[in-house]
Amino acid sequence: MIKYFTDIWTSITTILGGMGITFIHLIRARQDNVTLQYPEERWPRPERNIGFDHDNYNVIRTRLHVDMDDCIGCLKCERACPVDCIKIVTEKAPERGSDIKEIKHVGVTTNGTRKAMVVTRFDIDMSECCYCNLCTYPCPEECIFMTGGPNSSRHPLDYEFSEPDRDNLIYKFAKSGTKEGLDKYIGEKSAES
Amino acid sequence: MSSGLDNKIIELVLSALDGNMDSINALEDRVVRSKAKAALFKAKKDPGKFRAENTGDRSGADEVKETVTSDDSQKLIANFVLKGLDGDMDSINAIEDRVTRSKVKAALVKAKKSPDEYKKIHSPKAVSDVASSSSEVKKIVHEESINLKIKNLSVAKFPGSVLNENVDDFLMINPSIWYDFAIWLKTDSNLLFDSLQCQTGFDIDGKILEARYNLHSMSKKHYTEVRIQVPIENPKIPSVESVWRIADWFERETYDMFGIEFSNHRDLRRILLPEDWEGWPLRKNYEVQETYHGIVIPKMKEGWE
Amino acid sequence: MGIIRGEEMVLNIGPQHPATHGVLRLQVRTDGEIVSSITPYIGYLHRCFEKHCESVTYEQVIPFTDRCDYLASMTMNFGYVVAMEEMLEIKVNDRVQHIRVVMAELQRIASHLLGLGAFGLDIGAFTPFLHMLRDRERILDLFEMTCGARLLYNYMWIGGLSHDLPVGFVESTYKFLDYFEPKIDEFVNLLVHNKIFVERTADIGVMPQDVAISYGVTGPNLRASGLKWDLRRDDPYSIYNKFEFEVPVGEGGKGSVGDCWDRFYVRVLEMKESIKIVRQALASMPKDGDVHQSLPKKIKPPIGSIYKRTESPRGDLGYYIESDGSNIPYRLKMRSPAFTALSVIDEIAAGWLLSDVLAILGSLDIVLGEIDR
Amino acid sequence: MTVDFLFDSLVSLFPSWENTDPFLVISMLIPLVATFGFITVYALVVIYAELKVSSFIQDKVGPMGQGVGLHAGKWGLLQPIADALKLLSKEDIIPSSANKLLFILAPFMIFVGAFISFIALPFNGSIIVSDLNIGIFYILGVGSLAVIALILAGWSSNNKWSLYGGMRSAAQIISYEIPAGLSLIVVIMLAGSLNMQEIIIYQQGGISNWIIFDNPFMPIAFVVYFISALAETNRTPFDLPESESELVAGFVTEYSGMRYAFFFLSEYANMFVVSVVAVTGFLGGWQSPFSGSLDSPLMGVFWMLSKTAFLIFIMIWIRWTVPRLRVDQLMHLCWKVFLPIGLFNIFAVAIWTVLFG
Repeated sequence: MIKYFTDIWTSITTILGGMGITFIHLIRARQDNVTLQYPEERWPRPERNIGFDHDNYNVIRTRLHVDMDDCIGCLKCERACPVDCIKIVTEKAPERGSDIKEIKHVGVTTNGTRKAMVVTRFDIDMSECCYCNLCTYPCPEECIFMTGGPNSSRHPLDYEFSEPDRDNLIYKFAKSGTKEGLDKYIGEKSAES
Repeated sequence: MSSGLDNKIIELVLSALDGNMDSINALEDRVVRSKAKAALFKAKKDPGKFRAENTGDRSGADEVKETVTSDDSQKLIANFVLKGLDGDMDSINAIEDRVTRSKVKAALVKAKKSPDEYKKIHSPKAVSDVASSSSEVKKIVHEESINLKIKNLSVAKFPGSVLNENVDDFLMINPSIWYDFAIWLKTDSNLLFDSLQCQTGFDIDGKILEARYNLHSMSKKHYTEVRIQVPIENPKIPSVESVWRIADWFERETYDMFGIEFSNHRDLRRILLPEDWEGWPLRKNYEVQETYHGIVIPKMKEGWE
Repeated sequence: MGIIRGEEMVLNIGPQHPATHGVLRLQVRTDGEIVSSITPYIGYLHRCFEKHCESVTYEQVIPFTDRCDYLASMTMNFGYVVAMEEMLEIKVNDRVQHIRVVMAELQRIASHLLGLGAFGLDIGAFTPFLHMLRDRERILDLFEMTCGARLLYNYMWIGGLSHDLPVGFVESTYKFLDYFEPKIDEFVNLLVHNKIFVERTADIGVMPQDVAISYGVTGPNLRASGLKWDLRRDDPYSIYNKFEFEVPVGEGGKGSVGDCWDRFYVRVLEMKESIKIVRQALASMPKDGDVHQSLPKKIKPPIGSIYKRTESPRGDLGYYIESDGSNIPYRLKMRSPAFTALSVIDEIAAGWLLSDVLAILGSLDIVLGEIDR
Repeated sequence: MTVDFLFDSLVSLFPSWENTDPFLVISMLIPLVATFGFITVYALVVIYAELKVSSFIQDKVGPMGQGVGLHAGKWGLLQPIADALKLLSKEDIIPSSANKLLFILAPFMIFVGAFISFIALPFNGSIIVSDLNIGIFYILGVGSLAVIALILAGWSSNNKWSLYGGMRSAAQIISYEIPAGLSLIVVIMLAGSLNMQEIIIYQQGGISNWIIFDNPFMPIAFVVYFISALAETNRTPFDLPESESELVAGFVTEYSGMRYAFFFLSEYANMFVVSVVAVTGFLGGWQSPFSGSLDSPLMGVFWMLSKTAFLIFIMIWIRWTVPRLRVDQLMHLCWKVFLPIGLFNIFAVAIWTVLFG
């Protein structure tokens, strides 16, 4: 019998206690609010300061981007990818380290490496990418990276990249017509000599 | 044993099957009552099976007897081997039972490799030593590794069960005695492996399938690994699902992935893959099906290669 | 008075059901509201983790471990790298170890937060769930700050970490812990002692200790059954032996030992212990030390196998790795704690009402990604 | 504003008309249309309140509009309208194996049950569709119509979850009628009438004359009635029939679009009905809490609506705080807690009235 009434008593007190807590939240809604009005307010970038100049230092995982002018075609990123979403095809450059204006090929990277390869195909299937960041570490030229992050002045934070067609999610970074242009260039060269 | 129910509930259910529902309804404890009722529902589907299973459970003494007799025959063999080692081959040849005779001879060949050790283990005197001075044994056992301890202990009960010489990392067990060995591992007061941590299969170069059991004792805090090899053509291993209940799902998974058949498993179905999946995916020679239910499985995505 | 027996009905809870925490199908036989047997059907989320691992290199396995238990990716990474480091005999420096412990414990809090919140949701309390998610977001912010990802981190590497801690991480973590500790008490007052919640969980789905051990149930579920078994204490890996913490066990505070309420409350207490560990680890963390110092150039473990267990938020997470000397695992088996936890459901939930089955399922805190792998 | 009043005024306006049947129809239609409009507007308001209160409790701000687009209007005021439009324009699906007739019938029946309860609700001294002399009894009676509709919905969907929901709700609503009725019997004993207006008039004279403060047992009766009312309207913690984490959506699992909207609407309408009954029976109805002041007819409407709104707010508040009960605990609460308390209350109030009344 005593248990009967203590049960009723604990029911009332605990439920009222819970209602008190929710009421505090109710009246403090303005201060406690944690949500954002999404299309107007974007999720802020986390404050990450690693303590040195970090123009290329990237931790934010949004979509992959490749600086083709710096890519030397070493295939390290392709090998690092656990889901095989990167596909690179390279051709031997006729002359190591020299620009080929016809196909907008830049011979020397910003790090000063002279390129021996011309990348004719650099496709990344973003629909398969698992955002593991593994491809960005082995890159000797730091030319493949995730956009956003500390260098977002160059590449703004973007996590909305929906596409109406799946094929649009295969990003083709190699400059269009590189293969044909290169063949033509080599043909002309051999014709000259 | 089989359904893991309390004896009390089993008794209640058995009495209820005979028509005595009052004993269940009179139960005070709500938990037990509902459990008993649930068990009754299950049991009523096939009362005969339930009775057989659970009354068999209580008469488990019979099984023990059987193992004792086999133990006796092993002792007999050991006796003969000892005689043989001393040069008395006649007594072995005089054994009438052909099976025993061949067993003795096989054991003798093995024993001749290291006759001293065999004598040490199997001479009646040594056995009694182990039994009498258990505290001393414990001290020794503490120094040696748990695998070695299991091996040494098992020789008396299951001679020839541990197949590998070097037991630093694991114990290779003879599949035919695995079920009894598992019960012994779980119940022996020196071992008490009450928890099966992990069970998995291996495909060794497409010829041998191996099941590995990682055992752990929650009370003794020691750990061992047991391996069992079977040929890939006829992969059959006794199920230990009734020893460690989790082996139920682990063995189903191993069956699912490797096709190792666990005999006496009550419900050996595929667990992760659909029932009608073809092949055993984690075998090294597995090839992906061409179609599944008429859907062609793409090897490479379109527009990629 | 006999039982009124109706016709037995087969009910499929799932694969699409709000309370199954993923895609799980429970085939339930019911008589009215009373459930007489439960048959779980799993595999709807099977992604061939183990088969995948046989075709990728050792370091490429890590992103796949993330995706197994997507609510506790850090501890998934942790278990794998600890196993691999033991195999390769790599010693990592103290700073890496401390950072790993901090991350793993923060992840444990985050995982328990979601587990507790979702359990509340199964019982019908919606508000605690969102409060839990709100606090979990702050932990995810800390992770995003560290490694850029919010859910699937690929943060711990064999022999190191992908990034060092950013400037200000330690302060932010302290700030979070100070903020979070009172929130646990608020949560306890809001839900844990609520009479309706107690009625729904106390004495429900009691898991006796021997059943739990026999079914290989580990982690908080086993501890709730009264066994003090925590790999961080009993088989310390990494540097857990440096820290002082309690291993909370179920004491049957509102009912009997090993009921749903105990499983729930053990997790609440574990969050407090995790906070303690994080504080100690942050305080004793060495300032210098390169997180990439001991990254091996080539990962080719010697021929052999290893079975290494670590304590994930859901229990003993074991990796069985067999190496044939190449840079690709010959076989990699993950022993997932939720797999064993789910297998016990028929044993402890049969005989209860339909609502209780879902409460028990919630209390086991399963993650289907890890069960199906 | 009763039907009789309308009819009389129409007759007196057109005294030359011999046949008064059209007047009767018109005088019945006008209040019905007005009631329907009121329910719709009220539902939109309560849906908005529910969204906002739940959001605030959960540290969110709920539907908001800001910036250029004003997505849901200022403070999200347009959100319920958008919800309503969405429900109305959704595809209407009838499962192929459902019992079509009953499936279509159920949402209308449940709405009719809630709708005809509005006939006896007093908004002030004169605004009442029909001042029935058995008003409170009538509301309890037609409130039970919902049970039939819920069983129909659950059974005709041909879905196991729906069936569970239907059976649970039937058991629940029928059971909780009893403690609710017992609590109201105490009120009727004090007021000596079943007429809603007379019960309100009995409480004339300020807050101290309200029935809830009449004697020490009345607060208990009020709480019992209020919780039973929660159960009757299938609100958390008694939302077992439609508990989303157990029964997916219970009896409304198979309903979509317009038909679902009817269930939704009638749930909120029922909330209003039970709140008005609680206000009438315990909180002085449309009477001002301050004796003699602020009691014009218009203020009567205000007092009625604000008191009702307060109770509805408490319902929402409870919903977002507590978990859900289990079905046997629900019955335990009804038959082993509320029923004894209700009976004891009748006894105690009777003695109290004899001794001190």
